[in-house]
Amino acid sequence: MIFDKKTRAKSSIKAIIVVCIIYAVMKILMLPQINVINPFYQTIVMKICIEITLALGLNLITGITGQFSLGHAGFMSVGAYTAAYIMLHWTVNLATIIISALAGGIVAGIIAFLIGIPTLRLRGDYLAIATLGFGEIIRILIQTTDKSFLGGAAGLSPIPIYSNFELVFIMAALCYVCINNILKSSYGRSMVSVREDEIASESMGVNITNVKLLAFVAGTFFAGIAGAMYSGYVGFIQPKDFGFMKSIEILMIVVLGGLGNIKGTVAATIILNIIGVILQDFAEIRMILYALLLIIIMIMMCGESPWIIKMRNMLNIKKFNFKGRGKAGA
Amino acid sequence: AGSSSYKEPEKIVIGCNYELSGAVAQYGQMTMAGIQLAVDEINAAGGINGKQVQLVKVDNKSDNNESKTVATRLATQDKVLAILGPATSGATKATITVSDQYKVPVITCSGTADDVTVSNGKVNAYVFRTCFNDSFQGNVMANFVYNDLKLKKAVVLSDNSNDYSMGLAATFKTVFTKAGGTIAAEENFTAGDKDFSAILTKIKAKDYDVIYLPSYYEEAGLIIKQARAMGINVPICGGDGFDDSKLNEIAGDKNLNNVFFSGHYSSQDTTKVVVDFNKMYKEKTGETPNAFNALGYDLAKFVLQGVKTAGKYTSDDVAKALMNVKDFQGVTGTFTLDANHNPVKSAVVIEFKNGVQKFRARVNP
Amino acid sequence: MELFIQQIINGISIGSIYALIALGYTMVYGIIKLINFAHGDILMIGAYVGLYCVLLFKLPLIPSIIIAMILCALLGVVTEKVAYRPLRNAPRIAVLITAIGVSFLLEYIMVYFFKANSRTYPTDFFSFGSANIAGITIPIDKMVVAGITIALMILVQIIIKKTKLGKSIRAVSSDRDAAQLMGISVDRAISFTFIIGSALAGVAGVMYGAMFTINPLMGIQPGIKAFVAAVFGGIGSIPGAILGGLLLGIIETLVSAYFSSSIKDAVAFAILIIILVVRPSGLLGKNVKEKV
Amino acid sequence: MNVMQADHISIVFGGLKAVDDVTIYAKKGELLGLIGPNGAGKTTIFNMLTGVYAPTKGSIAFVNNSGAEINIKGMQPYKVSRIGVSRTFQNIRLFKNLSVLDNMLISMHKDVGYSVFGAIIKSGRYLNIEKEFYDKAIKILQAVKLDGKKDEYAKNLPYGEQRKLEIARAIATGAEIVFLDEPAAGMNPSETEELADLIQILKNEYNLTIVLIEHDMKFVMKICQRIYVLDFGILIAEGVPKEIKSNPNVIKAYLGEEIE
Amino acid sequence: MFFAIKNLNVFYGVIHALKDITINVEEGEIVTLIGSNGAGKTSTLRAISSLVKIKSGEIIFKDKNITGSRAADIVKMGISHVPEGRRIFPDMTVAENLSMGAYLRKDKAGIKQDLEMIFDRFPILKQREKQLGGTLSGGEQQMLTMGRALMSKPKLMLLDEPSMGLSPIYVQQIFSIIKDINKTGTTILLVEQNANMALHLAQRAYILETGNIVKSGKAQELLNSDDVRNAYLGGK
Ligand SMILES: Nc1ncnc2c1ncn2[C@@H]1O[C@H](COP(=O)(O)OP(=O)(O)OP(=O)(O)O)[C@@H](O)[C@H]1O
Ligand SMILES: Nc1ncnc2c1ncn2[C@@H]1O[C@H](COP(=O)(O)OP(=O)(O)OP(=O)(O)O)[C@@H](O)[C@H]1O
Ligand SMILES: [Mg+2]
Ligand SMILES: [Mg+2]
Repeated sequence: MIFDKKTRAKSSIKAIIVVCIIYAVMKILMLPQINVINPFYQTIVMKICIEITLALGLNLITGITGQFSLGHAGFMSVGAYTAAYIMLHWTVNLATIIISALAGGIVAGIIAFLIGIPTLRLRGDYLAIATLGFGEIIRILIQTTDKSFLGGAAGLSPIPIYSNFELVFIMAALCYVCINNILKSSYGRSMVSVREDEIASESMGVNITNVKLLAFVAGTFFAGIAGAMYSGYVGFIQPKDFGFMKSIEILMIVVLGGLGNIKGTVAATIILNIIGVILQDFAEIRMILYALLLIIIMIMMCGESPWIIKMRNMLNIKKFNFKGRGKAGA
Repeated sequence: AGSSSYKEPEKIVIGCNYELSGAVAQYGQMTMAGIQLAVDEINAAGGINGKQVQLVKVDNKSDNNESKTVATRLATQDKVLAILGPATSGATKATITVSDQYKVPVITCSGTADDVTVSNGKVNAYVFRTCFNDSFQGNVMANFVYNDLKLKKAVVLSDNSNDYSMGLAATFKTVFTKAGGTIAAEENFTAGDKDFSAILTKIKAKDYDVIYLPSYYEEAGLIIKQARAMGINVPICGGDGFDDSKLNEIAGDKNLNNVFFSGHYSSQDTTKVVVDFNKMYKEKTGETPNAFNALGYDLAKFVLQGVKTAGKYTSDDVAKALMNVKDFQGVTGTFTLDANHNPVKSAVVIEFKNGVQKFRARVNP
Repeated sequence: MELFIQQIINGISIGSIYALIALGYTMVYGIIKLINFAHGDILMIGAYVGLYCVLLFKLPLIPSIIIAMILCALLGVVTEKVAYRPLRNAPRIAVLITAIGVSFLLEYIMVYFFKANSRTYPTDFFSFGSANIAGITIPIDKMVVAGITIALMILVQIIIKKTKLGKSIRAVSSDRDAAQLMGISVDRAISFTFIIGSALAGVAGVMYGAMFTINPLMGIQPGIKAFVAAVFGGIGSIPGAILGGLLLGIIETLVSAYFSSSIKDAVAFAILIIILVVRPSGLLGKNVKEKV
Repeated sequence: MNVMQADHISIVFGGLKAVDDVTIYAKKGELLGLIGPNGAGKTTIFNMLTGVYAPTKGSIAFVNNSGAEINIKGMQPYKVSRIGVSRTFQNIRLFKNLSVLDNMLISMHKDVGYSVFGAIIKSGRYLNIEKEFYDKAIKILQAVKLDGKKDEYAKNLPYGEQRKLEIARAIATGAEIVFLDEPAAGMNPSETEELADLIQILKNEYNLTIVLIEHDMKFVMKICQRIYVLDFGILIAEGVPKEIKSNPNVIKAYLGEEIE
Repeated sequence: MFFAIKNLNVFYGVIHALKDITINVEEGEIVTLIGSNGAGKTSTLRAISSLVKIKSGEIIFKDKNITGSRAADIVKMGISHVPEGRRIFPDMTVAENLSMGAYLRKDKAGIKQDLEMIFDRFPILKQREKQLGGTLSGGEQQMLTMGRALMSKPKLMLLDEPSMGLSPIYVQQIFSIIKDINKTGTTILLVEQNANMALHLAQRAYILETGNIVKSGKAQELLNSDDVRNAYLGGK
């Protein structure tokens, strides 16, 4: 645990250096002369950064605080549309880019706040259905708006391409740091306690409504930012991009990375995207292979039959620790 | 991609960015089948300028983001001369920036939204299509209903989750009211709906004499069947989305009376291309071809004709060459691309009589 | 007024289909608490089995349904054994991901072999026309579905509440270890749950397919509707799932009829959320506060 | 001065009067016992006193250390906890998958003095308060001899230590009155004796008022200053251990035989 | 041999919870297993019932090696287990919980008779017949667990702290029930924290310490040993 300013300074500097190194390495690999990360891989890298931001937000809600949400894509769409709307009406420069990203996050957060107050007292699958419902309501409302406002089913285009690698990378890194630091604070601990046992948390003086709301708003704020990044990256958004299956896709990352495990979220996003790229060449059987992989990964990582344990030992993989946070200050 | 040191390739590599899985996999797969047929035929006949054509097929999962990455990949990694697809307007729009950045032509044969080729009044330099756009089809049907069928009160039933459907409906409404007709009611449904009795019950009570139903055959078939079962017998009109033998299966032949749609060609058409295509398709696959199959077939042939005449095998040159393909004779009509990268071709209006398609009128743009 | 009654009948018609699907869904979901993403896909397989019974063997309705039930039950048991059993002690949400995997697998194996195209049953396979009572059209085939749903619900209730098998299933759902200590085989109880749930999906598949159209991805939507209906009615409550399905159908229809069908799903969800806020464990769910 | 005063409280569960017109109080610094047969309503009283259940009738008030009397009617448990009331549970409710230390720190969250933003940037305030929390947690853990296991998962502790951790966690909230529900259950007689000493030490060190439920009479008689006896939701006796031991009603309803 | 455990080893991940344990129980006996918190008593019983995996060792029941049998089959052979922590079925009523105990029995008349017997012994359960198990008080749940196990008419009964959370009267009651069912032919392996009473009741005892058996012998002898008194019986 960090208690004094010197250790804090050290750890902050360490974090900054790590981020810079990752950035520099990526940048070098992207150089046309080296071309290890060619333009195609660059689009994938950007997609990964955006998905990391999204998934970390959901991990805060579902993994860390234990609130099962199936509406994450809906909040992403709020951010995407807010930012796209701003960028379609303003000139593009660094200031407007930052404003639109923040606006995306804030609008998503505000909507989450309003939705959260009545619904976060629901538990488990009841909450899942309520959030699923809100995600769909948001999508349908955007779909029914007048074409001249938010584009209706046809979507908004052409949105200036304002997201670049720097921007999405910084956003993902910031998101990581924020969630990591929240997790290490009393707020993070109270979120985990709500996941573990609501009754006990309440008896220990934790205001569970506030804690859930905080996690929900913070998580959706990041979803909103990711949405803003997304619209500036694809340049075209449509309500159907943010359907129920998109929420499931994000949930999949969070679960595969380990509920509450933020490093795992990053790793899972990268791995799933690599799998996606590799499978692109298997046009017709792509989804069959993907499905099989998904099942096999899950069974291998959390199965408990003797032969699975044997395989796990043989391949030297650790069993999944679903509740990623255990030790103090971890 | 741009090339300073040009080297003639051994093969002609064409990329296919299609919806092979996901929500609209049906359309992607059907188009792909048409494309494959055309390429097989060309390769069997010795290829283009003696070179074999190689297709790089990549699945975009019916996802716009994936469509963009796939296009980037085809352009930069596989270095294709042209990208065929995607099938839907949305997925195509997601690739516009890619086509510009890498100067590779993207040609769709079913992305019908007006702003696929022209956005904000500016033509997208590397995006082309070989199908009608929404405003053309909406226009054709509005005029046909008003002038030929002489019906004045229309109900518009469209799929509000689908931009194709909404696009056609929008033009229809504008043109039809401008001509003097009235829109008695407007109702929406959502792709995937199966039971339409609520909206049909609702419109049944209204005063109208025709239904405009721009939709794909699946929903259209169910709606026609359910409407006829409820005793709604007014004419039902739609767009090229009706053109599939599945419409007959779903709606039932006896319900397919007084049903009209605007399409690319008529299967009764006796021109040689159409007859040959129908015959060959049946031989190869055992199925009757539909609009998507035919559009895909034409797309491949059209683009390869461009490649043939491009002179140099670079994507940029192919893009330029596409504009120079004149009077391409395809199954879905004879056309040349106009300045907006849209084909100038005539539409036909087909009428169903006891489930059989009958040629009714030809409309020139 | 007449119109209103007609719309209510329409709502009940579509609602009874949702209810039939939700019935099978809630068997597995209510008892093992597995959000069975693949349920809709088992329904899809049922629809295809039915289709081929008709196309290849020219079988009539009832035998086709029975064959679909048997094959679906088999499929259900196999997926449970292979995909879910190794994860017995994993968190629920992890099993959910596996279920999504199974769902994709079934969908795309079917896409691979049967293409993504839509198919239809012969029109005379399951159609009874409609009756007209005092100006109200009553679609008989949908009333048949409603009847079958009610009959199956009673059957399932009897199995769960009265038989030894049902007892063992309930005990396993409540506390697995304790159930074992009563001499109950957990594997067997769970297998039976899947058999019943999947067989019900088979019935629903044939009827759904025969009334509408089928394709390999057709299961997604009914799957979600069933999930919603089951939660709406109260997790674990079989009559609740039926009630949830019916209400969902009626709400959707009334919204289409009196507002706009473009927002029917949105309004249906909004109503559902409001009801959940008032009754946090669904319509018929038991709201037992955990004793501390 | 009474720090806790419950007047004429009753609660009904579907027709069953689980607690019927009970009046109890606790003086500052007292160690009270609440005993009675199984199902008498003891845990239910605890649940009402800590805000988990709202009594159907009657009122409950606590006096906090600034001397203000606070009526907890309709208050949520977390608010009740914030006026200095804490508890343990009959069926242990630790945060099983968290470390011993985290279990302690969570119960201090209500006094968190920095903002979320402060946590993100690790402000000076954040550092100070985290240190304060940590030191306080370790101090209490030392008292219950669990400081050596601070990084262990709570679920991996043996039963007896889980009970102790739960008590430590209750104290960490900064409570002035602590309710313990069967703290000695699942302990053997020697362990129970140790626990008795521990509770007394903690009580003195942290200036606590303690109310406990227990079926181990030796334990209760040894440490409780005053005892309430409950039967079928009704208070049947009140007094010092000696009186209770020989009260014929208590013997009949609860003890079965006179002890020692 | 009626019942025996030979060289049993159990691990939880890396924790070696039971180390080479050997215990035997003769037909008709009451044998008790005592030890402080975390010694491994519960783990022993769970291993017998096949609720935890055994690393090595053998379990013999009525001359048959039952190691590795499934939990359900072990119950069928006549071993019934009253688990620690009142594992009743929370969303079933008291009556349903009791009937679950008789899941494997077919003799309707016998079941009815036993039910009467249980209601006789625990009148509270009779009063609460229709109440959901999860809402019972701690002690009521404990009685229900005991009652449920009795409904299966076992040959060998494994009891894990059956007196936990019970009021003094019911502690007496539980011990007298144990004595009674033992008289009618049920063999008992009893885990108890209430070591005093357990040792008074049992014929023989084993003492478990951090996964090892550190002492065993006649209950009476252990009761009189100073070590045991200091470590487990208190009352210095
Ligand atoms: N939520 C509830 N619903 C119905 N009955 C309840 C509920 N909670 C408690 N009861 C009943 O109220 C009575 C009192 O329960 P309580 O848990 O307070 O008993 P207790 O005195 O703590 O007993 P024990 O010593 O056995 O723990 C019991 O008979 C119990 O069955
Ligand atoms: N599921 C588990 N995972 C990891 N460790 C466990 C698990 N269950 C028990 N243990 C550990 O195994 C050891 C033996 O535990 P067991 O529950 O058998 O003890 P016990 O003698 O019954 O104790 P008590 O008197 O507290 O009930 C303890 O150290 C405990 O922490
Ligand atoms: Mg109690
Ligand atoms: Mg134990």
